Amino acid sequence: MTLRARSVAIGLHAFVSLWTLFVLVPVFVMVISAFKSQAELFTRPLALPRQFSFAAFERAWGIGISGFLVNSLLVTALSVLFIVIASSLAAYVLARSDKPVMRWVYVAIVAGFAVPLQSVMVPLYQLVSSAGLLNSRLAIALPYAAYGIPFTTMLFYTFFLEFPRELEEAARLDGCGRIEVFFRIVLPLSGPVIASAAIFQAVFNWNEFILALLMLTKTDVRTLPVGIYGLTGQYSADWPALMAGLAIATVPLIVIFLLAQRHFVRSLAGLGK
Amino acid sequence: MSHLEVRDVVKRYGQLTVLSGVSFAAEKGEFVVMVGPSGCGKSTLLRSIAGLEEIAEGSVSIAGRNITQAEPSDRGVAMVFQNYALYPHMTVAQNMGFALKVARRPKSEINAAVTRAAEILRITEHLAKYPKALSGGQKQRVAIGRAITRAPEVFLFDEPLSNLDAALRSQMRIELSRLHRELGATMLYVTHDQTEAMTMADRIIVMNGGNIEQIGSPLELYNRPATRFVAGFIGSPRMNFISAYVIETVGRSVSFSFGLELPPLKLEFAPGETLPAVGDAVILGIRPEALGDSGEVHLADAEVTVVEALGRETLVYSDAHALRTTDSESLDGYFAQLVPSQSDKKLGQHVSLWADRSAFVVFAADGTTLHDASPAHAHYK
Amino acid sequence: MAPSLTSTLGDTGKRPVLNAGNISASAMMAPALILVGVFILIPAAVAVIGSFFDFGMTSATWTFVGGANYRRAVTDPLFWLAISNNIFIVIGSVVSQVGGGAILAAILDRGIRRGSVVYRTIIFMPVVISSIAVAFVWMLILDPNVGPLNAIVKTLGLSPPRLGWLGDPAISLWMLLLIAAWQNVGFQMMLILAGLQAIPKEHYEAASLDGARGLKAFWYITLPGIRNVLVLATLITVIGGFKVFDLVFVTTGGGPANATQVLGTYTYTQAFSFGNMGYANAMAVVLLVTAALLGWLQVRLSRRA
Amino acid sequence: MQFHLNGEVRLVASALLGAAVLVSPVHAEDIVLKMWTLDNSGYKEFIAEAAEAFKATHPNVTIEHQIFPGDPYKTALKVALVGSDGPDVFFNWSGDRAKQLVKDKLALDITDFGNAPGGFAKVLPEGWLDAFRYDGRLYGVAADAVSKYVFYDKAYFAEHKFEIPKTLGELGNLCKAIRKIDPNTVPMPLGNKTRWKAIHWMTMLNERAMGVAGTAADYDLSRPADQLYTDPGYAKAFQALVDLQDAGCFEDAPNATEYAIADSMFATKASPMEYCGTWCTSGLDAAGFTDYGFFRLPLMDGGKGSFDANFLVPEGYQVSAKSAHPKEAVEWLSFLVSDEQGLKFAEKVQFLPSNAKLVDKAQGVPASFKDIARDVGTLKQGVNVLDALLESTVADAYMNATVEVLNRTLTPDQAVGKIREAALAAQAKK
Repeated sequence: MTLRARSVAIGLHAFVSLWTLFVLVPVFVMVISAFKSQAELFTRPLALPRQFSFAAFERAWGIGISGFLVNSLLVTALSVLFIVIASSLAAYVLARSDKPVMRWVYVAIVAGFAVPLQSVMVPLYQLVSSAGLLNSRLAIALPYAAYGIPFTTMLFYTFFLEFPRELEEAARLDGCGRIEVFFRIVLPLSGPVIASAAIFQAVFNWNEFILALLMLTKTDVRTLPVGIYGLTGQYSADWPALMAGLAIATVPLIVIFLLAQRHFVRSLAGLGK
Repeated sequence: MSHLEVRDVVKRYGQLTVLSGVSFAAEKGEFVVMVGPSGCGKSTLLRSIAGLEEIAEGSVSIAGRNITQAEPSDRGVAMVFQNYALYPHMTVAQNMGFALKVARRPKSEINAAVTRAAEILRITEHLAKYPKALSGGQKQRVAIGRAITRAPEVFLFDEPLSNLDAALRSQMRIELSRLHRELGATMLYVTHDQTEAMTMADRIIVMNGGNIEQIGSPLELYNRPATRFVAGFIGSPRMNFISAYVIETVGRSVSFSFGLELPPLKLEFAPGETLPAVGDAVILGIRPEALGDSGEVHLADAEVTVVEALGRETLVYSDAHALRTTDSESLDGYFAQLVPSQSDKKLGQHVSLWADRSAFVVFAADGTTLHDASPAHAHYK
Repeated sequence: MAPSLTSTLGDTGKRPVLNAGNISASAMMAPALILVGVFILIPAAVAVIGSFFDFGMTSATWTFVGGANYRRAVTDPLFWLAISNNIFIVIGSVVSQVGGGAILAAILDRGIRRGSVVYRTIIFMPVVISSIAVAFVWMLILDPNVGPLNAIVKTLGLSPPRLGWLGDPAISLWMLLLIAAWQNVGFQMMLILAGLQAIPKEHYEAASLDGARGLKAFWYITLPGIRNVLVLATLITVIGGFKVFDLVFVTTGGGPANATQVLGTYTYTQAFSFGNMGYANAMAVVLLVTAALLGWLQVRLSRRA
Repeated sequence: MQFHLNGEVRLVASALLGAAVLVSPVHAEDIVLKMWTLDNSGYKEFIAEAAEAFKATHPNVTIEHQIFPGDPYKTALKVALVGSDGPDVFFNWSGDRAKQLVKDKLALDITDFGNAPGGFAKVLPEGWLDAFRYDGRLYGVAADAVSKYVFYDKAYFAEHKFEIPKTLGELGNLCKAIRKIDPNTVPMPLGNKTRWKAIHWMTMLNERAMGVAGTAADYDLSRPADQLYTDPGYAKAFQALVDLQDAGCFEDAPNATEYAIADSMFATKASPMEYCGTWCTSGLDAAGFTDYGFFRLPLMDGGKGSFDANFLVPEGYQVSAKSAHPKEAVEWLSFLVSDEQGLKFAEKVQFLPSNAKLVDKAQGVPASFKDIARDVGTLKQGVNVLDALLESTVADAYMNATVEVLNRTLTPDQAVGKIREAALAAQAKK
């Protein structure tokens, strides 16, 4: 390697390393803050805690984090299930139909992607409320699913366009009806895209805040973000407990991300097509 | 009534007509090959027969049953796809037995059918494998095996060998022919490769632009092409085409001119053949293998420009300067000449192109032959 | 994403599998259509209708006011401030996130051999952290009294902004950009990285045989190769910039004194703090139309590609 | 053109969603009262124990208590009251928010229930009842009030021989003296990032400049438009804030500082003073800091304020107009403000209860709490906080103007101009 190439390489390494460090610092601050007392957190923000105290975790846990965790898992799993089923079915029909009306159906579904949640929050709330679905973990999974469907439908749509049609035709010749083709041939072979969609939507729904704040008002049905937000009271905030709660909510996602990294990457690759 | 009958099938995609009233029939046990350039509608026709495409007009019947509206699986057809279309999530055995499983046939019956098909295709040892563990040739066998287990009235092949390499392809050709003999089944086979068509077919259907140009046995098509298109498409290397016009007709003998400075060519027409009128523009065709150093007619003097030694044969292209071939696909208007031996012709060497009169075929300006030919719609006219 | 409508639906070579008997086709469409219709399209329609009325959050009657809410927006300086803040964030995010993401992706794709996976994993990590968590952590970091950033700046011998990182109207928007970049650069990086890695090696080999290396190869091979991805990344960022809410809501609440108000938060304030639901709906419609136009643009651009 | 939204939405919703999620069956005689409150420390236990005690007289009533964090509560409450699954009784601040709910007929008129035997109206003093009285009718039950004092570090004051300031000028001088000792010591951190800390200051500075009577007609927008917010006292109040800032009282970037950080600066003795609410005592307690004193915000030189007036924000409960059990709901609220529960409330939540008869008996509360309760008892005039009292857009303008004054992007006069503008607009809409 020439000197110039070497110095360029070092420069590139430095740039990436700096950004990586920049990314890590807040996460580091979050984690170490969770082990400090309020006073230590404010007086020695960047230092390691003098002693690792789990008191903040206990306080965070004390407001019912375990329950929030379960609720978040439930709501996320349910909504992701809805999203995958509804989006894959719809995207399949859209990708395989040549009816002009389907073009409009596609536009209608994808248009949902452009609707910002906060612009429809009130009508949405009134709708859910009128239907008597407030404070139901099932109920919140429905709007979550609705907001995940446009994106996921697009994802599936591109996947299905590239899905080898001969397989479906072979199955039709083998005696499968439309639904059978879908469930016996297409879906079993859509593993990667299902994984991608599921992971993406799981991240969104796990972190969703506003709808959960409005619709899950009972303590025992609240999800993690709302529950943690509850650590800031009317006139006071317990920052170490807040950070501990954030850590508890964040670490599972990071672990899932580390485990399922290649699915993320693959779905991003799919997006770019 | 024929085993497979296709009548006046019309297929459109929006404004575009891909099949404009196609009719043909195949007898039971016949191996029919549909051939034509890409986009000619041969695959669409095959898929229409399979029920994978809806047709706008016309009808399809198999074994005397009108199946125009039937579901693909109810038509008594099985199809082998170009890229095999094996289900990646099923083993070879499951792939082959899937149709029977969907039809809820008993396990024993499925097993028996799969075992038998596997034996015929000699893939028994692969039955437990998944498709991704197989070679291209093996995959194609499995795809065929999947068709066999269904015991269809008609086998449909959609360019099944085009993904295989040359050696494997010729091997599979022979194998398919053997299979056809053993099963005695009606087979409809689509390809763009005329060698496959010539070697395997009982009859060939040549398609072009959504129409059937000619139907006939391989040698009929070679010897008596109905149109200039068929003449050009069947036979390799391609036939040489030369533009000419009629300058004189005396009885059944017609003189053609290629231009002022070139000697005219006089051909005899058989009784019953259409005679062109004086002044008509025509296309004369002469196959490369019919051109030689000697013959009844001296066509032109030329200069050798390309020599391709093929081993036993030699393909020579030569430039006749004043006389050029008209086919846009041929090399710079050079004449192709297939010499049935190893040739010592050198580049730049001067040669004379000779041929027998009977080797010429004459096409009217619209491309139809003026000679007797097997008609395109022989069964219905 | 980015499926192009015409290239598929209008494709003459298409082979429909589903053509006869649409009963099961409609049944398959139903769940998605119903969910999207009920929870997105109908509320959106109600918001559009509501934008022509005057009503409070808690009031049961609506008074028709025609286009008054829209006229009010035109003359409301805060509305324009919010829009210009959105545009600032959009432009800043495209530069920092797409630009930064592209640079990081390019480095990780070609420049760095060792540790590439580790880097990209860490850089992507913030994407999975909720905006709420991100906002809280950054609030702590940016605090002018006890925050680490002030400490670092002081250690470097510089003086931090007098009004604080989030308290100075001139700086707070930049801080929001920084936080947004912290969270989203990883996403754009991965997206572009995927695009880069989809470019066949042969193209570079062919180009290098043709004498195109380095910058030329980048210009003639890389850029065209990731054009679609860049369009997508940009549009995701642009739409995200217009829809931004959580981050601003928690970090600055639109402050100091409305300096960081964006359409999302200002709509929220008008709706839930002031109870001007009609006016809030009118602004929501502006946001909605903007987002829809951008979405349409994306479909158009990716179709051409 | 007018029509009802709710009916339409409900129709659409029920038509589209069909079968709703099943609600857990409730026994016919059993009554469940849903109660929403903020998440103040100790609140949960207080309500839980009170609900248990309430069973003695109302065995069929179950209280379902839900707690919320501060800001989101305001939104959640509003949408919930419009919706189907709202609370029967809920926490609210006295002021514009409560008034709005009365205006929109979402809060129930509970005068008659309240005057029934054992009703809260028989128990609470008239002054407390005023907190939720509109047009002579009662729409809520005041449960407690919060006040504000300047808390100070006794040891620090003793060490440097500082006196408690009598005027705002003296307070400024005190700040200067503290800065002289150590320029890095923030004398009294403000923490105005969420904007309510400084509005608390302005609430009291306005009083110190103009007195309660002088501002009332501006606050409720009843003054003629040409005189609205024209009292020079408003600018004077802002100037007082600026003077204190110039004296170095506050941290450098008050608008970027979280209130919690300001609180903890005092709690960790990094700062010797803080203008803090009565709610701060439990936090100081938790931080292990007990050696502090407190004093009312000093008077303004030449101001019309009274030392007998201090910050006092009544908070309480309202009953939803949609509640199916208004009678039980009011009985429950009356129970909550009974003598014994007032004591329990003081002990658990450490806020000043509306019923303070037994507060002196409170156990397990810091000594300062009783001192503060005693001091509050001597007040002659409560000053309600601006962000709860003012019409919401005016309150918002006031908070933003205060932020800008602290940032020095507005002069006091310009700030008052902005507020007057918002007030005129709000008045015109009325």
